[in-house]
Amino acid sequence: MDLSFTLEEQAFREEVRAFFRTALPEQLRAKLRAGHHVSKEEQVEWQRTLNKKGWAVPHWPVEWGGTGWDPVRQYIFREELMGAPAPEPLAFNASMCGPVIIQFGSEEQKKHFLPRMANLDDWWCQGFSEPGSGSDLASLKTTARRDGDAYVVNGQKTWTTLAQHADWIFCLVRTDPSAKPQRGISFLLIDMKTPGITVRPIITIEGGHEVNEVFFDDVRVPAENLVGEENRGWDYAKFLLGNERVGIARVGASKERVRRIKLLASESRHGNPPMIENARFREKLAAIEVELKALEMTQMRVVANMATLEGKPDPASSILKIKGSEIQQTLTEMMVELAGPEALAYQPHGADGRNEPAAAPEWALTSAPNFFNYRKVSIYGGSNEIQKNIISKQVLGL
Amino acid sequence: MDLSFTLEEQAFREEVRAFFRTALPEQLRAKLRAGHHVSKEEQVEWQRTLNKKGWAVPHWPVEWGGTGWDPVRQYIFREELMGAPAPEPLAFNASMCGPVIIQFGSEEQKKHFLPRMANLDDWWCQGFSEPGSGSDLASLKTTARRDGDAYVVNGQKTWTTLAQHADWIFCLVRTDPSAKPQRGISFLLIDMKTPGITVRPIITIEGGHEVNEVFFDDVRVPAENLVGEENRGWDYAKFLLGNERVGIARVGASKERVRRIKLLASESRHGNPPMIENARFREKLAAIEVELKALEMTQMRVVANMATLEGKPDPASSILKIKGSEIQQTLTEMMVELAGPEALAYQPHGADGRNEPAAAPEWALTSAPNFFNYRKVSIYGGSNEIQKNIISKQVLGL
Amino acid sequence: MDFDLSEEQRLLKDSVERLVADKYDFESRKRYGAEPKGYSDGLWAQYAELGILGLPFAEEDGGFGGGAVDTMIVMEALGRALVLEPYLATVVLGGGALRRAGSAAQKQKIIPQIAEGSLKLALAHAEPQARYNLANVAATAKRDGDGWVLNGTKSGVLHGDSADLLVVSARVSGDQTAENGVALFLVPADAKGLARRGYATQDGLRAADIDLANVRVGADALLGGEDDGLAVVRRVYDDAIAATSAEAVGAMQRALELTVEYIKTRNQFGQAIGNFQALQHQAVDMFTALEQARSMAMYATMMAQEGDANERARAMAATRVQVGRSGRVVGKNGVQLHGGVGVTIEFAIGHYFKRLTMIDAMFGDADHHLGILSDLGGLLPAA
Amino acid sequence: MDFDLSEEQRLLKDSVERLVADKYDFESRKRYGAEPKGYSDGLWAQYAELGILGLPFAEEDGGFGGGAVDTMIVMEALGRALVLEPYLATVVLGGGALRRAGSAAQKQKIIPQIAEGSLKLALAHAEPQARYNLANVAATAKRDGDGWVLNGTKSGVLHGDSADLLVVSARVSGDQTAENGVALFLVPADAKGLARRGYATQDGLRAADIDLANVRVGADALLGGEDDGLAVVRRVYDDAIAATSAEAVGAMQRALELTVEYIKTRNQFGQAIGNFQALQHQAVDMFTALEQARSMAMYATMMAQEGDANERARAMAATRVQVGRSGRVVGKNGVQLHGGVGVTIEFAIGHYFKRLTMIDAMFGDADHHLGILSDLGGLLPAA
Repeated sequence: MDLSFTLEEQAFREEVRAFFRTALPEQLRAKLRAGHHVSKEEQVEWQRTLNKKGWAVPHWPVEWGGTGWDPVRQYIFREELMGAPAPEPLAFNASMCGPVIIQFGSEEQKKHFLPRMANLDDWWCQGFSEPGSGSDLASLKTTARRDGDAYVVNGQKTWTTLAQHADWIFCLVRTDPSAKPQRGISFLLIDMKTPGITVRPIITIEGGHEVNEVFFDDVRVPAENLVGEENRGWDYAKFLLGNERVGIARVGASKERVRRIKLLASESRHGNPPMIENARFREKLAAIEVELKALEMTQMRVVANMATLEGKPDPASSILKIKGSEIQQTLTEMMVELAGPEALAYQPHGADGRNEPAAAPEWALTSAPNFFNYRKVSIYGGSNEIQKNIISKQVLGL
Repeated sequence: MDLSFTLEEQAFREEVRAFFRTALPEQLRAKLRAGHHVSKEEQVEWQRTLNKKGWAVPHWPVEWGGTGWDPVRQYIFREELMGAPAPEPLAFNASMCGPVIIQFGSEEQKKHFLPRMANLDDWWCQGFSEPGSGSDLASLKTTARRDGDAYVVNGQKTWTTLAQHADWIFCLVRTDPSAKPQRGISFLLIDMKTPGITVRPIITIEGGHEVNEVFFDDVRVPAENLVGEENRGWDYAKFLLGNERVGIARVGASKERVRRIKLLASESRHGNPPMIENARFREKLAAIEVELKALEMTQMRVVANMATLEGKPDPASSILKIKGSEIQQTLTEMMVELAGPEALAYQPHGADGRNEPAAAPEWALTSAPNFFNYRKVSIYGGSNEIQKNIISKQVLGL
Repeated sequence: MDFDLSEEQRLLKDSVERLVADKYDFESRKRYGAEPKGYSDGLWAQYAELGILGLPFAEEDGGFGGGAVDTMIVMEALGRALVLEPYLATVVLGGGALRRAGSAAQKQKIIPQIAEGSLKLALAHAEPQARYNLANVAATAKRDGDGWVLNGTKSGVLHGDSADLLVVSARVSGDQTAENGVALFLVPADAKGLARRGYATQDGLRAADIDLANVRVGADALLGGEDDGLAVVRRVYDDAIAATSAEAVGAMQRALELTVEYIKTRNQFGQAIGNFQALQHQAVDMFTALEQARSMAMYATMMAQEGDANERARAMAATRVQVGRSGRVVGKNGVQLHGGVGVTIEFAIGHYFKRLTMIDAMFGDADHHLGILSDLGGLLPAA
Repeated sequence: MDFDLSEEQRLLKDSVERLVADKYDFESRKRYGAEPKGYSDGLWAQYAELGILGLPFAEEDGGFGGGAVDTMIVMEALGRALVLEPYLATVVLGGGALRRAGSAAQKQKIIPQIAEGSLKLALAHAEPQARYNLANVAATAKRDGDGWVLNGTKSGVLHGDSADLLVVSARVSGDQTAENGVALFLVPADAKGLARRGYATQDGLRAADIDLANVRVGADALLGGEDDGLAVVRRVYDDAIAATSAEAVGAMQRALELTVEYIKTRNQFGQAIGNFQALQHQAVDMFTALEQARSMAMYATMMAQEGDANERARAMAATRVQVGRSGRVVGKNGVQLHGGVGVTIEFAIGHYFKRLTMIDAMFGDADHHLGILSDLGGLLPAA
């Protein structure tokens, strides 16, 4: 057992850091640090920069554009990426649909979709959740009826993140309504331009447009867009969700937030003593740092354990979701505390007729919206209650 | 609505306070402040002092020794009693068995038992819990079989507080094994000197002897010691448990602890800065004070509401149990923090051969035992989880 | 001690609750928010009709002679509906300064207009650099003949954009954070040299940043003495703490109801999610937080009448700690128990969460007040 | 980075775990505790046989050349069984001071005796007035010819009552809290003028208060330099933090197992209470706390080897915060989930709770270390 990074690993970290220093546009970095979302164009441009470097999809097989890095290097890369902070590769492409196609897709699907995914030529979104199925995913109702060489899809998906940008959607659809809930589900790839698809925005509490409803009204999907076998979609979905777990701790992103809070709290604003001189604030931050360091070590243990588990998700990784989301949420809350009364003004798109500009700085104005928005992280991807149920059952045997 | 105390109420408080100032032996006060238990003799002597004053059982009907005070005066009296701090009247006599006999007992039972209870001539203990029945009280198994003019009792009770001192025990026993669990239970008064009763101590984690197991082996109890009707014991028990709720917040006792912690934390020990100068400690204490003040107001609201509810327990009073126990536990924990390394030594009965005296002061030596012992307060009297179930069902309708 | 409402108070409670129940469902609130001022002038007129705009003012000044308990009753009812109108700004803050510091002439001129709904006030005290330090006042007032000239910047002035008359604090003498030397002035919103930038706040209400550039006012604009404006502001902020605590309690109560309703009807895994014990206990934590906050809102209402400034300060700080923390528990658990829909703008729960968060941020958050309380030695004496 | 154990480490782990599994069930532990010294000398001999008493010492000094990871493995296994023997006192604390500061002659004389189990050590550093300030040393050492005369009082000396040889810190120069001027001395427990008052600790282990009244020791008793004893103590305490963190993890792991076993079998309301979701989630919170503590115990083990004192101090403070807090969660929830029996001395869970509490109190509790960490600027730089 040796828990320090080897010299080679340290050198690798330096290499990654150096690349980000030169390749990442400064205004993009600044935007992320201020707590803003990046635009579609910025996301695409950055992904292509990564792809040119060969780092677009590090964890994919080398054959399909992966780097061949071991888990520790992949971990370091992710850490540095989030810490920069740089936009993270679109999860729907890189971590969700891509791996499923690699594992279960046809040769044609791989050849067609994977390079386009890696280069973000196609923007993918995820069609899993439905209005009636929150944590109970298997109760989904969207149907795909076989009709000649096509499936005809009807139904509704929801919480579809960034569907407004998407070229393709990967969907779970019910192909056998008579089978047990988990058995009659298939995994289908659908072109968003197909007639019969309607996207309707869902506005989140802070006023942002991140998620959508997607309606399917007799949408004809070529049968060749079925992934793997009909009615086996639930297995593929479980594989996909298992892959999601490690990244969900978002340790690198939280580290970046801690450093950012420290910087902001160290500055004297308007001649007042810096917040960091307040013992309460300082200790609250230190307490989160401890949790975060522990989580980082826990995450490394899960990563190291991945080889042993051969692709099966480590049930202990539910901790990553629970603790990771708690830490992220607490950090957004500390930003609100730091902003104090300057968190008050709502400035959605800068000034317009009814919203003249407020005097508060940018980071303070985004603090409350981020706090509100981040309530989602303990809800999505299997709520923290569901994660506790998983640990209770699978780890503790209760 | 007027939330301040009237001049009359304030004068009453002064009267109570003045009485405690003169009537309460100083060494008894000191013992309680240091976190020690009082002896049986001390408890009895103090109860007789109160009884002489006419304040032994304020909430009982005047006919049986009560004072006729309104709920606010009763509340003030309790507050001052706990705040003194003085020993509280033995709950088994004053708040539990007494009210049941007053409400449901025969005239003979009232005349015989009540005056002796008020004067602590008889020390009572409670025979409700059994090894198999924790939170699920109705599953009790101790039987009472009618045999001529007596019941023959067999079974085992547990968690019997201070049974080692007790002259009498009030028991729930199963008189109809064929009825539904709640239906076949009776309420029986049993002389602890009756042949067939064995008391076995249970030592709690800190080494104290507060609770016991009580075994009944063919114990013959005169039929006249049945309270009320046969098989109606569950109703009487519910009445009894409802009465218990208000006192359980123990606001006065916690206020006394807060003041005590402040005093100890304000002293410089060994030339070190007083703990109260540590912002973290000070704010932690302030946070508990806030919770405690809120609880005090909540308790007063429950008290004020009692008249309206006509004897039925206010389901919101479960809050008193939950918050009251949390606050008490946190205060014992703060005492451990205050004691620091001086909490380490275990000095159960002063020094003996294997335990020579440690240098730490008395309050520090009792801090950890009290912290350990007080884990019980979120378990007994219906665990906090059970209290949450009650609120969930009875208040929220879930 | 007596927790019962008087007959009048019960009537007041019933009538305000009925008004918001009739007129302030979630969809109506959206419509009111879309009106030009960001709230409904129609509702404002109905508040006047109901008598709540003149409530806390003395009858001889044109008010209705209500007390702190009456304000508590109104604010709690308004909190239930997340009311958008500037009741706090006009009646509690601006009106409070007038009530506590105004001359008979000033009061008798202005209060009837407030009561009839024709005049709205705002309290322009906070400044960008002050954070939560009420004594930090950089705006200046200089004598100019009989009158005064005001200069400076005020920020986060609640409903400052639509107020007709502003109560502006400015420093007449002393250092920027001196306790003495601050005066209050009545400044018409359309005064020359006064510029306002109005904006929505995170909770859908409104506020404004205000610049004062050589704003001239007459001698009769001075509200109270030249030296003790800060004492008035402190007192008014204490009133506002009591009032917003009651508002928060109303909001928490409704947030709990919405959440319980939701989990009773939302089905997952073949049953209502309200059957799951872990969720039940989260709802119970909301209830406990609510009731503890309710207790402290009552305490603050009682203590707002306390004359000893130090005692009042402890009580208000303690109240803010409890109400702030309770608000977070209720807001967060409420959203969490709603799941995905809880973070959408279409469900009411998120709006309650936002308002509760902003009430916490408005006059110093819970932790800030915990620091104040602990520096004041807490609530109980050492013994 | 590599989380795998080496072949030797795996063997070590297996053998220590097997020993405590075979010999240290709850009933045996009670018997050992009733032995005259409060622990089992028979077990101590078996530890020697297993090679763990000489584990961290260099081979040339008579030890087995183990590293921090080996100590972690042993302590975690001992923690599982709440072992009573003075492993921490002898090997980590007393032995650590010897290992880090002793001369070759001192080490080669003493370490073989430790390794074979014939000599027990204790570190007598803490004093009644010091609280958690390691630099607060009032005991004095004055030169006396070739040797020294020691005076002062030491308190809470872990297993000080049965140790054969004490490592005593005393001030040679400087103020009572000066960083320099403290020296360490090897003092036989039977030295003239040395009086011990032994007592049980709250967790069933042992400690002693020790008075030194003109205790004379020779020149060869000095351990390390005359000036840098405190630096050695700090280093040894850091080792002890890593070691007790591993011990705490072992204890938490076992406490969780006991609790899960209990709620699977305890029936209430017609079913195992482990079926109730609220209790399940409390057990999950224990698991999460345990795993986070395990991570930090590993981190501390790694950082105990860090040369930069400041970096090491941050890491150790952070570890104490997490382990202390996790210990409370595991201990409290474990007792709570056991219900009534959890607060009786007959069930193991209460003993785990007590040991975890005392580990927290021993070298500065979680909040104390949170203060240290925050004063050191936390773990991450501002950016």
